[in-house]
Amino acid sequence: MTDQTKTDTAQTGPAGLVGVSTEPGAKKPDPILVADSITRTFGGLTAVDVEHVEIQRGAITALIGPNGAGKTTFFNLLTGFDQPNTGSWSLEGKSLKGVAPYKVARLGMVRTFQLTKVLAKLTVIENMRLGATGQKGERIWAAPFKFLWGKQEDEVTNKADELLARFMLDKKREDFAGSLSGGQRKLLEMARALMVDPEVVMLDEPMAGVNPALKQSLLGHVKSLRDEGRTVLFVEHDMDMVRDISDWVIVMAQGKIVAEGTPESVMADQRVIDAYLGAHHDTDLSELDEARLEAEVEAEIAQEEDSK
Amino acid sequence: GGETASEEPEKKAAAKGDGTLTIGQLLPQTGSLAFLGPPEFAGVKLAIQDINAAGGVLGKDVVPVLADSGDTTSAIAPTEADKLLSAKSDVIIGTASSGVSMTVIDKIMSANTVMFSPANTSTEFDEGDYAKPDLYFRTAPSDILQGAVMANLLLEDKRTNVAILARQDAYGETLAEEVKANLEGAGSKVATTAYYSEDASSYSAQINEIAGSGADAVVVIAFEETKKLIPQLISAGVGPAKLPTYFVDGNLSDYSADFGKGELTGVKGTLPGAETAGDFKDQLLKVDPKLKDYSYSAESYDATIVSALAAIKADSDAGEAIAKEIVDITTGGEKCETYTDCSKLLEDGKDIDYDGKSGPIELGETGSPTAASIGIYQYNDKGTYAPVKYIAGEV
Amino acid sequence: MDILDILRAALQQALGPQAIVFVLAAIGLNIHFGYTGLLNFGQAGFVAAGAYGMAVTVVTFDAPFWIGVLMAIVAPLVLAVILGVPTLRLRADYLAIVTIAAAEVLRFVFGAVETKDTFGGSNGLNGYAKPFQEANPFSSGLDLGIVSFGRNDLWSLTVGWALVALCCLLVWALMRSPWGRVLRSIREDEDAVRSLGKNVFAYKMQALALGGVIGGLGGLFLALKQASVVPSDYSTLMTFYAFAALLLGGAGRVMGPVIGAFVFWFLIAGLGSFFSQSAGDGGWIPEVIMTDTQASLIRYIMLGLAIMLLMIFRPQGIIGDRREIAIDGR
Amino acid sequence: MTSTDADKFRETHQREAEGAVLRADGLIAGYLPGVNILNDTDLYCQPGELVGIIGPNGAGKSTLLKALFGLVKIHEGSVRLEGEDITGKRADELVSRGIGFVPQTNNVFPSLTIEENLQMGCYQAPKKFTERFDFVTAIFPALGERRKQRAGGLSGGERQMVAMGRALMMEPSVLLLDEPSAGLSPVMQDEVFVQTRKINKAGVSVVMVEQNARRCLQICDRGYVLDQGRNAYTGPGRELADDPKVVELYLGTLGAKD
Amino acid sequence: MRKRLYRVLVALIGALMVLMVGSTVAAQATETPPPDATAIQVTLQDEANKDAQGNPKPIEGVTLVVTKDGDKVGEGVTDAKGVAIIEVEELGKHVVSLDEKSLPSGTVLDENTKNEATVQVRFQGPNNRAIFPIGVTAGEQSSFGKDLAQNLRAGIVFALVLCLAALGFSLIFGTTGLSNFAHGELLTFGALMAWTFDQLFKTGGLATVSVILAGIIAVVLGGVGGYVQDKVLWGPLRRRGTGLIAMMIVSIGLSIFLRYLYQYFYSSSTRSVSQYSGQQREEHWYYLGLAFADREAITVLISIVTITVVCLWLAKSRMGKAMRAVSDNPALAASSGLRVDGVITNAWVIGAALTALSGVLYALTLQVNVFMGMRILLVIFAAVTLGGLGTIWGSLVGSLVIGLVYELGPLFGVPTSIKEVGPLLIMIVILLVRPQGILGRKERLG
Ligand SMILES: Nc1ncnc2c1ncn2[C@@H]1O[C@H](COP(=O)(O)OP(=O)(O)OP(=O)(O)O)[C@@H](O)[C@H]1O
Ligand SMILES: Nc1ncnc2c1ncn2[C@@H]1O[C@H](COP(=O)(O)OP(=O)(O)OP(=O)(O)O)[C@@H](O)[C@H]1O
Ligand SMILES: CC(C)C[C@H](N)C(=O)O
Ligand SMILES: [Mg+2]
Ligand SMILES: [Mg+2]
Repeated sequence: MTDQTKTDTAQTGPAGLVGVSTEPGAKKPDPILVADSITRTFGGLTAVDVEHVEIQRGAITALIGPNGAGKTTFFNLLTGFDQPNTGSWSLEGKSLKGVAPYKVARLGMVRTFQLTKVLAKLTVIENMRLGATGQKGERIWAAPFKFLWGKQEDEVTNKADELLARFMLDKKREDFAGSLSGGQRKLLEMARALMVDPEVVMLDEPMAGVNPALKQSLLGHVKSLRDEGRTVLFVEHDMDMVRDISDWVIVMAQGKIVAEGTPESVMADQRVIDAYLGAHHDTDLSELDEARLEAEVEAEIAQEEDSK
Repeated sequence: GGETASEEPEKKAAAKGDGTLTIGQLLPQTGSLAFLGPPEFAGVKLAIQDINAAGGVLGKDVVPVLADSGDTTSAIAPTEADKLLSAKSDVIIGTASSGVSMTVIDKIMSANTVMFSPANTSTEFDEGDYAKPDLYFRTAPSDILQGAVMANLLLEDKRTNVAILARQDAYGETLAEEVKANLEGAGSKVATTAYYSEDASSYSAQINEIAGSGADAVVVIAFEETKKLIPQLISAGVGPAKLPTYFVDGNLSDYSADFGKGELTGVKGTLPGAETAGDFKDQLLKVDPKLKDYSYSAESYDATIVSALAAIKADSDAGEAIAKEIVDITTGGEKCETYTDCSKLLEDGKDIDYDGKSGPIELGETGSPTAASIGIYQYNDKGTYAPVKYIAGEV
Repeated sequence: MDILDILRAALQQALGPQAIVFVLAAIGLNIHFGYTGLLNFGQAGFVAAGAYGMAVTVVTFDAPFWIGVLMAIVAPLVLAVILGVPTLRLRADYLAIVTIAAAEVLRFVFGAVETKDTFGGSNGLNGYAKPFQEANPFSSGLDLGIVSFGRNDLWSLTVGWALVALCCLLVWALMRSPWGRVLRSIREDEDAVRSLGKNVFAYKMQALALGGVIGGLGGLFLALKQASVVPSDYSTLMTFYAFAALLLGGAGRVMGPVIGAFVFWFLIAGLGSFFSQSAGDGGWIPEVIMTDTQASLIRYIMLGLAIMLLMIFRPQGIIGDRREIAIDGR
Repeated sequence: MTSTDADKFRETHQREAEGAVLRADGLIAGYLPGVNILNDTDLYCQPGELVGIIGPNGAGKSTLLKALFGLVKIHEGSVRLEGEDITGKRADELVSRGIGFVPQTNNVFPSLTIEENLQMGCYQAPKKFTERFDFVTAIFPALGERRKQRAGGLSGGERQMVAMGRALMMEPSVLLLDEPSAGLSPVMQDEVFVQTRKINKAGVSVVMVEQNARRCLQICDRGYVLDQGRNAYTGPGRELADDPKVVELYLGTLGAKD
Repeated sequence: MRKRLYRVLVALIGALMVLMVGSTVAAQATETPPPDATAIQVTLQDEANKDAQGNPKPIEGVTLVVTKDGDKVGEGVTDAKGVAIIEVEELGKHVVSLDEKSLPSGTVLDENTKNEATVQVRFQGPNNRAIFPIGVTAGEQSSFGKDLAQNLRAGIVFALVLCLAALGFSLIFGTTGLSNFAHGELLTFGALMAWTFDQLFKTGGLATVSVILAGIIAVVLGGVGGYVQDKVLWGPLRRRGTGLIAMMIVSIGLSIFLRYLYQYFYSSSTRSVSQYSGQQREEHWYYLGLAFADREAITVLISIVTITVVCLWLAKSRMGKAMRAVSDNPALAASSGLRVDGVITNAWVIGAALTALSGVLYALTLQVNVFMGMRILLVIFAAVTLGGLGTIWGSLVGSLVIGLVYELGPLFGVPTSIKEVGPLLIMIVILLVRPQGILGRKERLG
C-alpha cells in the first residue's frame, strides 16, 4: 500500500496503464479499487468468482463479457447492493466489506442500474436535484426553513440544467420521469449519477438503447470526466464505444476474469472473439452469404413438411 | 327548577331549557346486543306514550329521538351520541351495554345531558369518578347484586368448582369478578375464568380451557356470542346436557330459533328486574308485537318516567336541572306508581317516591339502585325460559 | 324532510372534533404513505399510543398534565422506533401487514384483563382531562346559525383546528424542501435513492416517526376531547377510515387529508341524518322497506358506495393530480 | 420537414402501401389526453418485408409499435392488417391473427421459469410447444440449459433472449420487435439480426425498432427514420445508411467504416 | 303470585325442620326464623358418601357460628337434612365458622376447605348462602398432553378453513395484485347463502341434506358472485387503468358497502344452520388420536381435498401458469395472446368460490354472522403474508402456522383473552427474519 500513498502523476490515469501486464488480475500502478477472491453463488450457480482485480485511478475501464457473465452481479457486490459469499474489496484502501450501499455512494463510488431505476413520479429536474450531495435541506431540522437551503438549491438546479442540456433531456425537464422513453431513462440515470460528483463512476450498460448520434456526443462527456481525474468503470456490449473511449478492458466470462488489456489487444484475442465478439462482428451483415441463408431456410421448411 | 347551582348562574341560564323535554335513546339496534334492543326501545316508547297521554311534560309533548348504540367493536356510539346531542336531547336513555356506555359517558355528561341507562350493570359506574351524584343514572342494579345472586344460585345447586366464561368488557369482567368473589368467599371454588374478546374469530382455546378445568358448572357471561359458544361447548363435551350451565342477563334470551331439541334444557339464568306484570307485557306487545324477550323493558320504562317526573319537579327540561331531582323522585315521600298519579302529586307540591314497573326503585348516592329484585329463570327443551323465583336484595 | 337539518348534522360532524382526529391521523398517513410510500396500516396504533401515552402517564403514574402531553408525543415516537428498526426493511405490502398487526397487538394488550392495572382494560382510562377542560377560555358556546357548538366543543375545536393548521404548515414546509424530495424519491424507488448516497433507512424512520407523532397528536386530541381512552376506539376501522379520508382528499397533497376527512364525515353524518329522517315514524320510506334500524345502516352502505365511486371516477382524490395517477409503476 | 415534403411523403406512402400486410395511416396517438406522441405517422410493411425504424430517443418508435399492437390509444388514423381495420383491437385477438410483439422493457415474466415464459409464447397453440422450444433453444442454447430457472433472476441479456424466444415461439406472420438486440453481447446481437433475417426470409414480415441503427439498416429491406412522432426519412436500408444527412443527425460517425 | 307461593314453601320447610330437629339442639336453632327474615343458609353434606339414589348424605348436628366484625351474632346447628338457617339482624359482611369438633367422627374438612366462609348478606329470606364442601372429589383436570391434543385439533380445523380463504385471497392477489379488503365479505357471503338456503330446505323433503345442499349452492353462488364482481366492478376499473392503490381503496369501500348491505337484510344477529351444530366430539382410531366431531372431520376432509386439487391445478395447468403470468405483467401476457380479462375472471370465480366454501365450513363451527368475515380478515392477511404474498404454497404454509399458533398459543402462556396476539407476533417475528415471507423470493436487483 505504500506506493499508493506516494502516487506520482506518471502512474495515475491512463498513462499508468502503459506496459501493465495483460494477465487477468494484473497489478496496476495506482489502483483506486481492489477486489480479492470475491464469489457469489445463486443456488448452484456461481455468478461471480473473481480472484483479484484492480481498477486504475483516473482511467476509463471497460468490463465486457457474454450475457450472464456476472458483470452486473459484480457491480452489485462492489457497491454493497448485494453481499458476496466470500471476498474482500476496498476503495482507496478502505475496506468496503459490509458497508451499506448509501455509504459506498458517499465514499465516492456511484453506480447506475442496467434496468433503469428512474423515480417515476418526480419530474426529470427533481430526479436530477436528488443526485446532488451534501444538501443542507435534506436534513429534517433544516428542511422547513427555506432560507437555509434556498441558495444551495439554486446552485444544484443550475448544475442539473447543464447536465440535462448535455444529455438532450432539457425539453423533458418538467415531465415526470415515468413518462420517458427507454433510452431517455438510461440518459437520465446516467446524468443523475453524475450529479453526485463521484470519484468512481460505475455505469452498467449506459448506452444500450441510446441513439448513436447522441451516444457519440456523450462519449465526449465521459472522456472529460476522466480528464477531471475521475475513474470510470463501465459495462458495455457496444464495441464501438469500448474501442473509442476505454483505456483498459477487463473481460469476464462465467463469473471469472479471463482477460485484461488495452482495447486493441483484447479485441484481437481469439478467445474473446470466439466467446464474445463473434466472427462477423466487423463485417456488414448484408454482405453475409444471402444465398446460404436462403438455403438454410429452405432446408428447414422442407424438413418441417416432411415431419407433417 | 329546584335548586339550580348558584355559583355559575350565567352558564345555567344558557342551558338548553327550550321547553320541550327531548328524550334521546341510545340503545342497540345493531351489534352483539341488538337482540335486547327491542324490549328497551319498546319500554321507552310505551313510557313516552303514557306521558304524552297524560298531558306531556311542562305542557308539551315529550319528543323521542332514536339512535343506535351498536357494540364496542362497531364503535358507532360516540357519533350516534353526537347525533342525539345535536338534536337537543335533554335525557339520553342508554346505553344497554356497560362497555359501550363507557365510551360515551364522558361525552354525554360533559354536554350537560342526563345519561340514564336502563341496563348497565357493571360495577364501575359506582366507582371512581362516576361515584359522584352527577348526570349518570341507571335503573338496573349493579352486578354486585347479580353476582351475589348467581353465586347463591350456584351454592344452592351445590356447585363447588365453577368455571366462568366471560366476555372481556366492563360488564363481563366485573360480573365475573363479583361471581368469583362471592363464590370464593362463601367457600366454593372457581376452577377457571376464561375471557374472550368480542371480535375473536375463534373461541376454541377458551372452550378447551373450560372443558379441561374439571369444573362442575359453567357460567357463561356473554351477549350474542352465546350462540357460538354453546355449540362449541357441546362439541367439547361440556354442553348444558353434560355440565350444568348458567346464563346471565346478557344472554338470557329466547333461543328457540337457534337451539331446539332440548339443547338448553335445564340451563338457569339470572336477570335483574322484578316479575313483569301481565298487563305491562300486553302493553309492550301493543307497542312492538314482535317482542320475544322482555329484559330491561321495565327498567327502560321507569327510566323514562323518572326523567319526566324529575323535569316536572325541576320545572325545567334542562339536563342538569333534571339530574338534580332524579334521586329525589325515587326516594322518600308519598308513594305513587303511575305517571298520571305521580305528576298530579308533584303538581300539588308533594314530595313523591316513584315505584315503577321494575320494582320499588330507590336510587342511591351514586345514581344507581340501592335495592332490587333479581329473577332466576330456567330454560325448557324448546329453548325458551321461564322464571323460577325472584330474590330481592340490597346492593 | 328538513334539508337544513341534514346540512346542519353533516356540517356539525365535518367540522367537529371527530373529524379533527381523522384529519390528524390522515396527515400522519399522508407523510407515511402519500409522500414516502410506507404502507402503514397501523396508524390506529400510533393514535392509540398518543392517547394512552397521555392517559397512562397522568392516571396510572400520577404525573402532572403537561408531562402527559409530552408523553403523548414521546410514546408514538418510541413506537415508531420500535416498529421502524425491524420493519422498514420490508417490502411495502409486508410493511402494511406488520403495522396493522402491531396496531392490533397494541389494542389487544391495552384492553386485556391482565394489564388492567396499567391500561384500564377494556374500559380504558379517564379522569386526566380536567386541566384541559379548565383551560377553556370560552364562557359560552358558539352559534353560527346553521351549526352551533357547545362551550366544550368550541374549545376542543379551537385547539384541534389550530393543531391541524400547524401540522399542515409543517408538512407544506417540509415537503417542498429537499428533504421532502428524498421522501418522494424513496416512494418511487429506494434502491435508486440508495445508489445516490442517501441513507434511506434514516429518512424512512424520520418519516415514520413524524407521521406517527402527528397521528399521536390525533390520539392526544381524541383523549382530551372525549375525556376517556378506550381500546375499542383504535381498531383497524380507524386506520381504514383515515386512509379513505386521505385518498378521498388526495394523497401526497398538503390539504388532501383535511379535505378528505371533511368530506368523509360530511357524507357519514349527512347521509345518516337524511335516512333517519326518511325512515321510521313520519318518514317517506315505508317501514317494510326500511325500518329505523335499517335507516341507521344505510348511510354506511352509501358511504361504501361513495368511496367506491369517488375512487372510480377520481382515483387521484379530490385535489390530486391526474397526471401522477396515469403513471403507474406496474 | 416542410408541408410539401409531408405531402410528397404521404403520396408515396399511399402509392406503395398498396397490398401491404400491415399498414398504418396518419396515426395520431399518445398516452395522455392532449399530448400526442405520434403526429400523423405512416408506415407499411409488405408481405415478407423487413422494415427497420430508427430515430432519436423519445422520437416515438416504441409508441408506434405499441400503437400498431393496440397498446396505446389511437386518437386518429387507422391500422390495417391485410386490408382489414384492426385499430383498437385487443392484443390477444391480434396475437391470434398472427402478430407477434417483443416490447422494449418489461418483456419477461419474472416469476415464471424460462420454460414457462416460452410456454406463454405459444399459449394459443400449446401443441406446438416442444417443436418450437427446440427451435428457440437451438438459437439461444443458454435458455435450454437453464430452462427451470426463474426469469426474475436472469441477467439483462438473458432476459432479452427470453423475450425474443417468446416471440419466436408463436410463429407469427408479422413480427414487431422493439430493440431486440439491446443488452446482448455482440455475438448474440449478430445472432439476433441473422435470425431475424432468416425468419423474415421464411416469409414472416418484420417491423423492428433498433438503436443499433447501422446493423439494422444493413439487414432491412426498407427503413424509416422517425423524429418527434413524424417520418423524417424513408427508403431502402442501405440508402439510408449512406445518406449523409441521416448519418449526421441519427447515426453518428462512431464505428462507421470509412 | 309466584313470590308468595315460594314464601309459603319456605315457611313449610321451616316448620318441618322444627319438627325434626327436636329439643336437643341449641337454643337459637330451635327458633325457626320467619321465612322472610334475613338469614344465612348453610347446607352440609358428605359428597363422598352417597345413598342409593346418588344423593349425598346430609351431615347433621354440626355447629356453625356467625360473626360480624368479630362479634358473634348468631349460631346454628345443621338438621337432619344438613341444613342450618341462621338469622342475622343486619346486612353486610358476615363470617360463618364451622366448628370442626362437632363434625361426626370420620368426616373431616379436607385440606383445601377452610372452616370459615365469608358471606355478604344482601338478600331477604334465607337466600344468603355459604358452603363447606366435604368429600368433594375435584373434577378431572386435563393434562398438558390432553390440552395439546385438544388445541391441536382446534388449530387444524381453524387452519384449514383459514387456508381455503387464504387460497382464495392469494389467487386473486396473485393474478391482479389487488389486496382485496372486501375478501372477508366474500367469506360472509358464503356463510349467509348457506344459512339462507338451509332455511329454505330445512322444513321440506330435503331436510336431511339441507345444510349440505345449501352449502353446495352457497359455493356455486360464491363463484357467481366473484364473476359478477369482476364483470361489474373490477374489469371496468382495470380497463380504465385504475392504479392498484386506488383499487385497494375501492375494495375498502366495497367491504363497507357489502358488510352493511348484509346487515341491512340479515341484521346483525348470529344465526345457526339447522344441522350438525350440536355434534359432540369422539375419538376414533381414524382420527389419529384426536377427537373430532363428525362435522369437524368432514370439514378437514373437504378442506384437504379442495386445497390439494386447487394447488395441483395451479401448479400444473396452463391456466395456473397463465394466472402467474398475468400477475407478473398483464401487458406482456396480452401480447403473448392470453385473454387477460378471461384469466382474471377465472381467478375471481375460483377465488370467490373457495372463499365461500371457507365461509360455509366456518359457519358450521362458528355460526353465521354478518361480521364474521371482517373479523377473520386480518388473520387471513397474516396467513397470506406470512407464507409469502402471492405464492400459493406460501398461503398454505402461512395458514397452518397462523392457525396452529392461534390455538396453541394459550398453552404456552398467551392469555386466552388476547390469544389473537400470538399469531400476529409470530408473523412479525418471522417477517423480520425472512422479510419476503416463508416461501417468498427476493427480487433481483439492477
Ligand atoms: N437473483 C438472482 N437469482 C438467480 N440467478 C441470478 C440472480 N442474479 C443473477 N443471477 C445469475 O447470475 C448470472 C450473472 O448475472 P449478471 O446479471 O451478473 O450477468 P451480466 O454479466 O450482467 O449479463 P448481461 O450482460 O446480460 O447483463 C446470470 O446467469 C444470472 O442468471
Ligand atoms: N407511459 C408514458 N406516458 C407518457 N408519456 C410517455 C410514456 N411513454 C413514453 N412517453 C413519451 O413518449 C415519447 C416517445 O416515447 P417512445 O418510448 O415511443 O420513444 P422511443 O422512440 O421508443 O425512444 P427510445 O429509443 O428511447 O426507446 C417520449 O417523449 C416519452 O416521454
Ligand atoms: C343489556 C344487558 C345485558 C347489558 C349488561 N347488563 C351490561 O351492563 O353490559
Ligand atoms: Mg448485466
Ligand atoms: Mg423505445
